[in-house]
Formats: sequence, C-alpha cells, structure tokens
Amino acid sequence: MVSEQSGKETAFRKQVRDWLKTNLPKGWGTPEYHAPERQTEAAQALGEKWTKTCYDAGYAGFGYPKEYGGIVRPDWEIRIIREEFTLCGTPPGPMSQGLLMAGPTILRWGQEWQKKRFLPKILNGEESWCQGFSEPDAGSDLANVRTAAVRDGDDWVVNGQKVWTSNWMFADFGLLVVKTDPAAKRHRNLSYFIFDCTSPGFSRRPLKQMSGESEFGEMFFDNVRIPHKNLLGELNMGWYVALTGLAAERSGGFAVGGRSTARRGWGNMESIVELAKETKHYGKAVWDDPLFRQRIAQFAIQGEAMRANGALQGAMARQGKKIDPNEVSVSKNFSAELRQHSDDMVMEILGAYSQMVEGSPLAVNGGDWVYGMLRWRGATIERGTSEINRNIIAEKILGLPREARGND
Amino acid sequence: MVSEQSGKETAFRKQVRDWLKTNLPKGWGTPEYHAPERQTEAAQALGEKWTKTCYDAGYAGFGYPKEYGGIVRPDWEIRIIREEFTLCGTPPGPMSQGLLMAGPTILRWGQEWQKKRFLPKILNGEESWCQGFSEPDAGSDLANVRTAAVRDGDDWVVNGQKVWTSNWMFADFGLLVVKTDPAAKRHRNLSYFIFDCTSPGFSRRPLKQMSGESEFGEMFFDNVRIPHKNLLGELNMGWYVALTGLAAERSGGFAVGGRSTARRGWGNMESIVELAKETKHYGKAVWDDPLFRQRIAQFAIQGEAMRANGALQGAMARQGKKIDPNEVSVSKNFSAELRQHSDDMVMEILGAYSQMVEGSPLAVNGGDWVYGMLRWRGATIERGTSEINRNIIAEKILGLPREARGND
Amino acid sequence: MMEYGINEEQEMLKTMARDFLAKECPKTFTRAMMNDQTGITKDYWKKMADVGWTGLILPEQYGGANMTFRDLSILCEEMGRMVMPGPFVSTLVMSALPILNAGTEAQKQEFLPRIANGQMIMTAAVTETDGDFWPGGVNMQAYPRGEDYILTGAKSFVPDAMAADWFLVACRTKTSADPEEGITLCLVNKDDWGIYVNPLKTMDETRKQYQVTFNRIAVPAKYILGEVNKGWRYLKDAALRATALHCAEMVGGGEWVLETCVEYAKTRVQFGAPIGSFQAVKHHLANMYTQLEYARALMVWAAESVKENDPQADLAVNMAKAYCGDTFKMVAGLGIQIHGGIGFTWDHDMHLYFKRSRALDTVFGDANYHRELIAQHYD
Amino acid sequence: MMEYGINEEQEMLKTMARDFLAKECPKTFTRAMMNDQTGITKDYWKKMADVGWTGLILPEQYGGANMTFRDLSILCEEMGRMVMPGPFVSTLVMSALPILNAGTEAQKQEFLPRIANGQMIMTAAVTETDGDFWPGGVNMQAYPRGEDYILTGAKSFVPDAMAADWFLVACRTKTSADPEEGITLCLVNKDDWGIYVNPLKTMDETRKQYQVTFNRIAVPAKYILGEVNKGWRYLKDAALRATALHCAEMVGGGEWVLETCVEYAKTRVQFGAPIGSFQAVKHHLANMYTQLEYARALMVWAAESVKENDPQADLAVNMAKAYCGDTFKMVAGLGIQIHGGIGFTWDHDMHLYFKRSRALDTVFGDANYHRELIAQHYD
Repeated sequence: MVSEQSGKETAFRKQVRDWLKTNLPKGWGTPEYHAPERQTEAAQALGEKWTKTCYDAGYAGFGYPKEYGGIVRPDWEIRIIREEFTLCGTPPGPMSQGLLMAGPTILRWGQEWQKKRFLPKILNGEESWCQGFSEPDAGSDLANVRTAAVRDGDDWVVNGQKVWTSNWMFADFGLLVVKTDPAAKRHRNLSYFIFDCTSPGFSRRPLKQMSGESEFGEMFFDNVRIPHKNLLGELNMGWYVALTGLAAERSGGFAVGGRSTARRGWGNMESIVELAKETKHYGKAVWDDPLFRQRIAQFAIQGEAMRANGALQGAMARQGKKIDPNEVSVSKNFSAELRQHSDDMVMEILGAYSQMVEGSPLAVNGGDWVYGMLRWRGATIERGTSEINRNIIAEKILGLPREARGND
Repeated sequence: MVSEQSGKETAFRKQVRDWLKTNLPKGWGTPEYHAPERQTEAAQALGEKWTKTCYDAGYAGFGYPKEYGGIVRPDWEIRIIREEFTLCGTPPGPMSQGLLMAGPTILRWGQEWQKKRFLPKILNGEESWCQGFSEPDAGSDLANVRTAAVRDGDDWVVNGQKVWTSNWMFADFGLLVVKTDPAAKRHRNLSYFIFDCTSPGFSRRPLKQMSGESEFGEMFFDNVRIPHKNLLGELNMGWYVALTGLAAERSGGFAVGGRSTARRGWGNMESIVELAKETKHYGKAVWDDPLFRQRIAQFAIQGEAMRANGALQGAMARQGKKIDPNEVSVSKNFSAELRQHSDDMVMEILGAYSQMVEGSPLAVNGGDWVYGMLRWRGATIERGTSEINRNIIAEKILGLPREARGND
Repeated sequence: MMEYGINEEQEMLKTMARDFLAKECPKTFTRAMMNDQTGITKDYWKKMADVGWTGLILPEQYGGANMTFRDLSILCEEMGRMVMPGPFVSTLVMSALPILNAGTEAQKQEFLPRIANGQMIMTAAVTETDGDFWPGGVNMQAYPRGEDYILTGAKSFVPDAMAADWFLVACRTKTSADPEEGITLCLVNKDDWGIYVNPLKTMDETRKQYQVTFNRIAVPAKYILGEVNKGWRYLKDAALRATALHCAEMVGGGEWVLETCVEYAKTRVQFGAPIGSFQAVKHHLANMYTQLEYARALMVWAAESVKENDPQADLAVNMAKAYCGDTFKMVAGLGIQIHGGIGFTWDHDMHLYFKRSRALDTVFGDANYHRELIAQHYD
Repeated sequence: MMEYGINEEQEMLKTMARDFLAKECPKTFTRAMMNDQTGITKDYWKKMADVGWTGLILPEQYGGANMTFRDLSILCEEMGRMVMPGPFVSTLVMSALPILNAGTEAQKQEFLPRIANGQMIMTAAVTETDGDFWPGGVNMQAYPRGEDYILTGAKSFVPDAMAADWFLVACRTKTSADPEEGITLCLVNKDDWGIYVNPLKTMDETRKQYQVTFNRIAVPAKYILGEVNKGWRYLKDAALRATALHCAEMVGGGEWVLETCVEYAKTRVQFGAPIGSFQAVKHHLANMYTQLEYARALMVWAAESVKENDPQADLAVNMAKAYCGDTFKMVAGLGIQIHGGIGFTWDHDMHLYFKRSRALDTVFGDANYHRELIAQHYD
C-alpha cells in the first residue's frame, strides 16, 4: 500500500512521527492510558491543550488563510501529517463547535473584523464555541424557530430558548439563529448572529439524556443584547448561512478504522474481536460462533468501506473533481447506522454484562460500551435525522421531486 | 395442544380423515407424487376436479347461503374439516379468481339473479373467473383507469386494455373495472361489471414474467358489449365495489405451516431443513452452520407466528370481536416478505445450484426452488405493493393523517 | 383446550390491572424506584397482594387465587406496559413455583401463604459470573456437614436481591457429565449472618440486580428444596414460565411505545404537517404494528402452551422469546427515532422502554440462544 | 502507489467502453445471446479484440495492451453496466493469467497472442458437483501414462464451455492432507475426441454454464501448465483477480439499476404525483445510492490492491465481494419493487440485472464465505 516515496517525503514523515512521540500525552495509546471519553472538564482541558500543542507546532489550522491564523503548507505535507496522526490515533480536540461549525461559517460569510477576531482563536483552541439552532418546536425544521430578535439602536434584543446545544458548558461564544422578521416567509425571516456567552440575560443548563449524561444543554435568552455588527451574512438570510454550518457539522462524522482510537472502544475492530474472544456464552467463546464471526466481519467491511470511500473522495478532490456537498448526508447516515448496529452487536456479545453500567463492579470496560450504545442512539437523530438525510440524498443528489408539503 | 374432545367431534374427525384417504389423488403427499406447481392445464384440471369432489362431499362451499349453492354446517364441523385438510395438505384449487374475488364481491354487491346464476358454479369449481383491474398506467392507483365503457341501449360498449390478469387463460367470466363517467371525480367515475370471456371483441394474450412463465396475461377489449344487467353495485360506484374484491384477494395469502404442502416446497419447514442437511458447502453440511440454523429457525418462528395469529384472530372472531378488515394488509405484507426472505435464504443454501433451473440436469427439486424465488418477487408488488399496504396500515388501522397528495 | 382469545373474566382482569397500574404505578413511582436501591416499596407490594396478584396462580389452600397461567400473562402484559418495577416474577414464578412443585408440605405451608398475602418477597439466585442461566453456569458449591449443607461462594446478576426476604439458591452438590445433574436448591434467609448483597448498577434501573455473597451459610435439611442433586428441572420449568411472562411484558411494553408514537406522530408538526403524514414515519409505525401483532400471537401461543403443559411448550416459548425480544428492541429503538430529540432525553419515558427491551432480551437467553434451541428441535 | 481516483486515460477508456457497448452490446444482442447455446458470437468477440480488450492486461510481447488491472476493472464495470454476456473473464483472467504466470515460453507463445487477438476463447474447468470453487472440490483424477496424463471424469458449473476453444482443467494428481497440494493444471483442446459439453440451463441466461465430461483424454507433457501437483496457487491467484472484476461488474450493474429507477421514479405518476416524490420510494433510492457508493469504494480498493500486489489484497477482495454481492442483490431487488408490475415482466430489462446479481453472488464464494475469510484474518 505504501509505495516508493521521495526521500523528502520519507524525511518529513519521520519528522512528524518523532514529534508525535515526544508530544503525545504520556502513556497515550497504551491499554493503561484511560482517555476521558465523556464530556468532563478533564477531557476538555486535554483537548484544548492538544489543539494548542499541534497548532503551535504547525500541525493544525489547515484550510484557512494565513491572515486569519491559518497554517499554510504544501498539500503533500498536510496529507502526511493527517496520515501519521490517524495512524497513531491522536487525542480528540476539545468539545467545541468552533472547528466544526463556527470556523467554516465565519470563513464563508463573516465580515473582515469577524474573521480576524475569531478565526485565529478557533484554530488554536483558545476559545470554545457552541451553536443555538434547535428549539423545542424546531427539530428537523428550522422554519419553526420562535426565538426572536428585535432591533434596538445598534443592538438586537433576543428572547427565547434553544435546545440540544453541544458544548453548552464550556463555550465562550455561540452561533445563533433567530427570527428577525416575523412577517416574512420561510427562508427569508431568520438571521444569524455571533453572541458572547458572558452577555447579561444569557443562561444555560444541562439537558439530561437517556444515557444519564448531559452532553447537550439548553440555552435561555432573556433580553440578551447582541450588537448588530455581530450579524453573520445578510439580515433575514440566516437560513442560507445556517446551511453552511449544518453541512460542515454533518460531515464531521465518526472516525472509524483499525487503529484510529487510543483505547478499547467502538471504532476499533481489534477491541471488538478481543471482546468476542474473551467472552463466553454457555461455555463457548463468542468468537467461535459463526454468527458473530459474520457480524463482526460485516462491521470490519463497513469500517473499511468508510475509509476507502474517504480515500476515493480525497483522490477525486485532488484530481479537481467536485464532490457534491450533499455527500455528507450519505456518510453521516452510513456512519450513524453502522455505529448503532455495531453497538447492538456488542450488547449481544456482552449478554448479561450489557446491563452493567459505570459504577457496577461487573461493568465491562468501565461501562463505556454500554454508555456508548445509549449515547449514540442519538446518532440517527442529531445533525439531521436519518430520514431527513435520505430526503436530501434523494432530492439533492438524485434529483427526485420534492414531496407535496403543507407549506414551503 | 389437542385436548379432550367430545366423542361427537372425534367421530366426525375420523369421518373426514377417512374420506380424505379415499378421495385424495393417488400417491398424494408422498415424495414420489410430483404435484403440478405451475399454471399448467394439468394443474387446472386437478384443481377443478378436487374442488368439485370436495363440494359434492359437502367439504367445501362454506360461508355462503344455501340458496346460492353454499353448504351450511355447524362451525365446529367446519373447523374440523379445515384442520384435517390442512394437516394432510390437500391439493390447491383451480387457478380461478372465483372463490378468491368474484364470490365475495357478488355475495356483497350482486343482484339476486347474479347470485343465483354465478355463485353455485363458483363454489363447485365448474366455472372459472378472472378479473380486470390493473392497466399499464393504473398499477397501485385505480384512479388512472383508462378502459372506458359507453352506454348503447341495453349494453355498455367497452374499449381498452387490462394487464396483470391472473387465470387469464382458463377464465369463463371476468370482473371488470371501467370508466363510465369521464367527467366525474376520482372514486365516482368507475363501474364494476361481470363480463363473459366468449364475448366478441374480447381477446387475451400471455404476459411473460421474469420467471419465464406467463401466469399473468393481458386482456383487450375492442368494442366488447356488456349487458347493463351485468353491472355489480351502483353505476359509477365501482371503486367501492372493487375494494371488497381487493381486500378479499389480499387476505388470500400464502399457506405456511409445518405440514401444509404436499411435497418439498417453500412453506414446508421440514423440506428446508432437509435441504440444509443434504447440502454441503466447502465440505460441511449447511445445517451445521449456526448462521443457517439461526435463519432457518427464524423462518420457523415467522411461519408459526402466522399460524398463531390466524388462530388468535379466529378465536377473537368466534368471541364476536370485530377484526379490522385492513388487517389483511398486515398479513399480506408479512407473508410476502417472509416468502422473499426465505427464498433468498434457500438460494444461499443452494449456492451454485441456485443457478440451475428447470431443464438443467443439476436443478434441485426440478428447479422449483428457483422458480419460486423468481415468481414470488412479485409477492411484494401484486395485490397491493408493500408500500401501499404500509400506508393502509398506518392510515386505516393506526389513524395517521394522509399525506399531502397531488390530487384526491 | 388451547384458546387464543381472551374471555370475559380475562377482559375484566385486564381492565382492573390497567386501572390499578395507572393509579398505583405512574411513572413518578417508577422513577422513584429507579433511584431506590431496593427497587420496590412494601406499601406497593401490599397493594398488589390486596388485589390478589402476588398469589394469582397459587392454589387456594395456600392462599392463592388459583387462576391460570394465561391469566397471569395478561397481568404481566399490563405490567410491561407500565414498565412496572419490582420482584413480581422473581417471587411468584422463580421462587414460589419451585416450592409448589418440589417442596414438602411443610415448606409449602411455610412459604406459599406468606408469598400470596404479600408478606414475603423472594428471588432465585442461580446465575454466576458467566451471566448465563444454564446448569453449566452453576458452580457455587454446597458441602454436606451432618444434616446441613454449607454454602460458600457468590451469585451474580441476582434480580431483586435487596427486596427479597428469602433466596432460592441453586448450588452444585455433585460434578457430573450432565451439568443438570448435581444441582441442589436451598432456601436461605437473607438475614442470615454471612450473606452480603451488593447492588450492581444496571442500565434498566427498573430491574435491579445484585451480587450476593454467601460466607459459610448453613442450610438445614428442612430448607433443602426437592431431592438433592435433582434441583435443576424445577428451575428450568420455572424459567420457562418466567420467559413466557417476559414475552407478555415485552408485548405490553411495545404496545405502549407504539401508542405513544402514534399519538406523537399525529400532533408533532414539522415542515407544515404532522410528522405522521410522512411516509417514512408511517412506514416505521406500520412495521412496528405488524411485528407487534405477530409477537403478540406467539406470546399468546406460548402462554397457552405453558398453561396446558403442551408437549410443544418449550418450542412455543423459544419462538415467542426470540421474536418478542427482537420486536420489542426494534419497536423501542424506533420509538426514540420517531420522537427525535425529545425521545432521547431523560425526562421522556421512552428510554425506560428502550432499556427494558434490552434488559428483557438478555434474561433467560437472548434471541440467538432461543433460535439455536429451535434449530435443535429439527436436528 | 495506491490510487483511488480515475486518471485521464482511464476516463477515456471508460467513455470508449460505454460507447462501444451501447453500440455493439444493446439489450437486443444480449437477449439473442441468452437464447444462444454458445452465449456469444465470433463477430462480437472479434470486435472486442479489435479495440484491444481481449488482451488488455497482457504484456506487449504477447500482443497485449499492457494496461493495468485497475484499467481492466474500469472496463468490467462498464461491461457489468450492460450485463454483457460472454467468456471475457473466463478467457482473459481465469485462463490467460495462469498461462502467463505458470506457462513455459512455448505455452505463452502458443496461447497468449491468440487470446489477445481474439482468435482463441478459453475457460477454466475447476468446480465439480459440490459447486464450490475450492481445492477440496477438485477430485477429477489425471493418471500418468508415460509422458502424458490421462483425464477421465467430469466438471460441473463450467462457465462458457461451449464458446471456448481450449480448457484449462484442474485435476487431482495426488491426494494429500492439504487439498491445495496435488492439483495439476492441464490445457485441453475442446475438439479432442472424448470431450462432451452439456449445457446447464441457468437462471441468469447471460452467463452460460456447462457440464464437461472427459473420457480418457490424453494430455501431453507440453500441455501440463506449471509444476505437477502445484497448480492450485495459479488458479487461486486468478480467482482473486476474477473476483475483484466481478465486484466491478456488480457495481456497474447496480449503477444501471439505480439510474433506471431514478428515471422511472421521476416520470411514473400514481396518485397524482411522480412516485419519486413519495418518501417510501425516495428512501429506497437513497439507500441504494448509499450502499452503492460504499460498494464502489471497496471495489476500487480491491482492484488497486490487486494491481499493486498489496499484502492485504486478499482481505480487500473478500470485503469487496461480500459487500458488492449484498449490495447488488439488494439494489436489483428494489429495482423490481420500485418498477412494480412492469419491472416483473420478461420484456423489461430489470430482471437481467436481478438474475445477474444472483449469479455473481455465488461465483467464487458468496458473501457469507468471504465474511468467514475476513474473520479468519482476525483469528
């Protein structure tokens, strides 16, 4: 798979590898190192530190112009950096919507001052972001947004509630979709703002999920003032701005692959095989049961299919072919459903142990398998339900006619 | 399962059993007897003869009043007759739409003369029926019917084409849905007639299916005259009449069960197990592979689920509870999808032999497994597609709102 | 004779059960029990006893209501509908039935009336660290000492152990080629010195599990249940019945999910229309309805077969457990999907059913296990 | 270096192939071949040779075009798109490659140029009555007699035997514990006295199969291919490549089905709207698109791995075959479902793809077989 490379490439690869050896958290990648999987402060701190370390070394911040803090390198270097990072399974970044949503959106729609002010600190991990899109009545359909902003001098005064906010607890800034013209039609009545999480009148609280964790939160706006200059894109055209972020978010799927996670866990084929070898049912190892061999093999196939598809799209992009931006709906659905299927399979492997959660002395892998299964029931809902994504694939990629709808 | 029964019941059961022993075709039920599975003249003749034999002996014709040829017996006798017939796997009837569609529709909507004239010969198998509903542009949606009838004195003059006609080759009479009021709205523009297949201007031809057989045919109406008295139900209200027949047809699902087919074949759990035991892949018997054991067991479960559900609904009906007529959509979908899944499984068991069809010296079971797989790809299309049936279940049984549609 | 329908008395039982549970077992109660280490209150148990449920299928001479197993399954369907917490099946089926079938008259007199009148809660401690309910998994030894047996060891995944007053413990008293041979049942008082009950935090918090450690517990001869070394068949028979009841709970739970989803789909508006008008949601619901219908039919067949001691009862229960387990998991999963974000929150009740579906699927063998047993019928 | 994309030359090859096949291999031709016992015409074969396809991956010194395996897979994708009939893979991959890899220079000179220029059609006769392509299935014996070997026995499921001029026959020349050991490859002229070719009527009539009987056929030493007893590895290697090409055919076939369905869904009106506006149809099509996309990625990976002789090539082909097989079957099945009645008729082309999906799934092991091989990678 690895073929003759120029000496230059080989040397650079070694340089990256050496840097990783020196800079990765001590013990990282060994079974002894228990990386924080849930949204704890420790995980956040680790992510922020790692992002900054990489950025300072010139191993992050790609894809942005230099004047906004971007790091510019030849494509072949970036490719090698990414390959090496993937190979050794580096820590995840902080739980910020900064790189995932805010960065792409500000780069595409932002005013010059916004790009200068916000992008560098997104790239180096210094400032953390969240977004406020969903509301109790606006899940899949942004048209139902009720949170409203009224102009008052140089400010907009915002009132309303947002739900399903990722990184609600650590965010310094947020992206916000609000209704700015109650009289206008769908897609012409929303605006898109940047807001400061320290603004008076802004409050947040956890939203407890079925997993027992509160990865998501709710945000409340009680006469929160947002300066007009914080508007992103044109007034009342926020629906179109939001699309950029949603597409970017959808594309930030799960990392699957043979060696991409640091410890035993979902995306790691080896750890599932190991579990199946270690687990016996009715006195027989699960791994010896052709039923599970087939299912685990199918998981391996689908994981490699994701990797291969990424490589294929990457190659096409390098050859200058345009990838349909709606392709993110394809990979989002595929990875979300794969995740749920493999979680279900792992639960069957665990048998009675699938009931043991964190805190039980019998919990396997600290309860992470079970926690993950519960957490990722949301995978087919968040960032666009599977059903919405199928509609997008059918309508936007395949060009099928839209269905007759009540409004629009 | 069989409990204390009255002596009367035991005696009657013996009487039915003895009669079956005497009257079943010679060799029936033994592996040597190769029943005609496809729509041949021999199969038709066997079916007609068997129907008449049963009817003459008082073992058929239930559910119709005596004056229309019905045979009236106490419920417990009918139950025992059906149980004994099922237990020994009797031959199928002729390929007529008579008992399946024409009988229920005429009984429900027919004029007195129609009931007297047609029902007795439907019940004794003497006259064979077909139906003309579908057209090239009217598959799932009867509103697209283009075959039209124009009134001319005491007759209606019919022109047009019907497709997907079962029993097109043997029918003496047919049921016909035609447009009688081009100006009227949906559901108010169709009428329902009985027509004579010997009428001048009527012609038919086979419609070859992917299986290579022509179980279905096309019918052409070239100024065919149908007397007005052959109208079934009210003029222009044929859509509602058609519903009776469609529901009756949908309910005529597949017979599944442990012992309900006479020879090796689909619904017969034993024959699938036998096939799996006889077939080796890479030197190992398929039946020893847990993967296939699981799938065959799942087939057994679903077959028993159908039987148990029939028993449950039967019990509820006996207790005077009303069964939603739309339940036929549930059992139709379930049996059609079960059929296709089990066919797919059998193809995997057959491996290379799944390519061997009738005429190949290597064909297994005379090629019937493979023929059946091809034939029943239509199971999820004919008599209402699975998608249409899911809509019916959701809207009619669960009461969900209809979707926004282009017309209606 | 096998009867698939529901007769008038059973209709009444069903209505009564639904009313009782609506009043006494609302989700507020269930959620309180989730946070309670014992998982049930004496008060609730007393109320169930007062309406005759705790002795429903026990003979009248032991204070029971002498009703049929099918009646019991109708009750369990309603309990499943409300994800009722507590040791109902542990007590009445896994403990009382072995005592009824294997016990001496003295044992029956001591235990059954107290179970029937709600004074005594019991559970069976069978499974060990492999997590599977099977004779090969019973390795905790009981050593004879004079007339007594001495138990030392641990049981895992024991349901309802904190609520129980007595345990029915399966111990190994002989090693033999056939693992069913050599298992002896002991009745043990939870308050005995040397018994430790440790809670195991479970995903489905409505179904408590514990690790129970036995440190040199003496069991006198009068608390040995049935013949020494021959205990497994009573447990096996009880487990068959308990499995059939879990099928009823799963069907009941699935019905709640479906009804709740249908209601939500009719009222939740997105894109200007109720989501139930979209085919994707419709077809999910139609699939849920369809599978539940067949699951119910198999469950009824299983319950009737067990009631009638039909020779095919094992097969019927295998089939029902595999199909009801798959169905409830599928239905509950779609229940969350159809509700979207709200169905994923802790405050919505959907996750209680989702977790229950996962818990019941593993109890007494999952669908794969039961399908393999079905295949063995055809070997 | 492994390259997932398509370069400019490959784009040209693809376009040329599509144009050629549209003109020379319309469905009328394919349907005529279905009714033909040979399954191909000399005329069509000559045309393919004229554009260089029959020797595409053979070295130039044997008259080949010396193109890569990835180029060949691009061609096969187009052939699959048109359900092209005929012995293309049988000749160029299953026969020419073993000759190239194991043959003497004399053998190469005798066979390869004639294959490349389209004068010779070949097929490999390997599988016997168990229907599986594996060394344990090769039991037809070849007995030494002086310098010759004498073949007697039969081969089943031999593809394209009527069209072939020569056979590459796998024979057992030694029994040993490892079934791969003891298989010898013989080159046999179909016209030899004592060879009987009987057609086996197949479901997919575009892919002909035959039973070939060998009655005391003498194979002179010069037609023994490679070392005696060591023949299997050449067949195994050829089969790996043929399997990768079948993946390309499956992806190509799936693409035709999807495009045809999308077109139909846009134009077929029922209930007053194009059926493609209904979510049920939309979601079927979205699922087809999604699975095909990943099938294509695996197929490209497999083809590149084979081209590069990557150590993981076996795994890549196992994965691609399992996934492409499942995908094409699913896609073709939905192709019929979406078309409704018309898709179920003989006259519509959909069933050609449906049947092809079934045929290719069984060739060189079905998805279950390949998944088991994948699992063995992790044993």
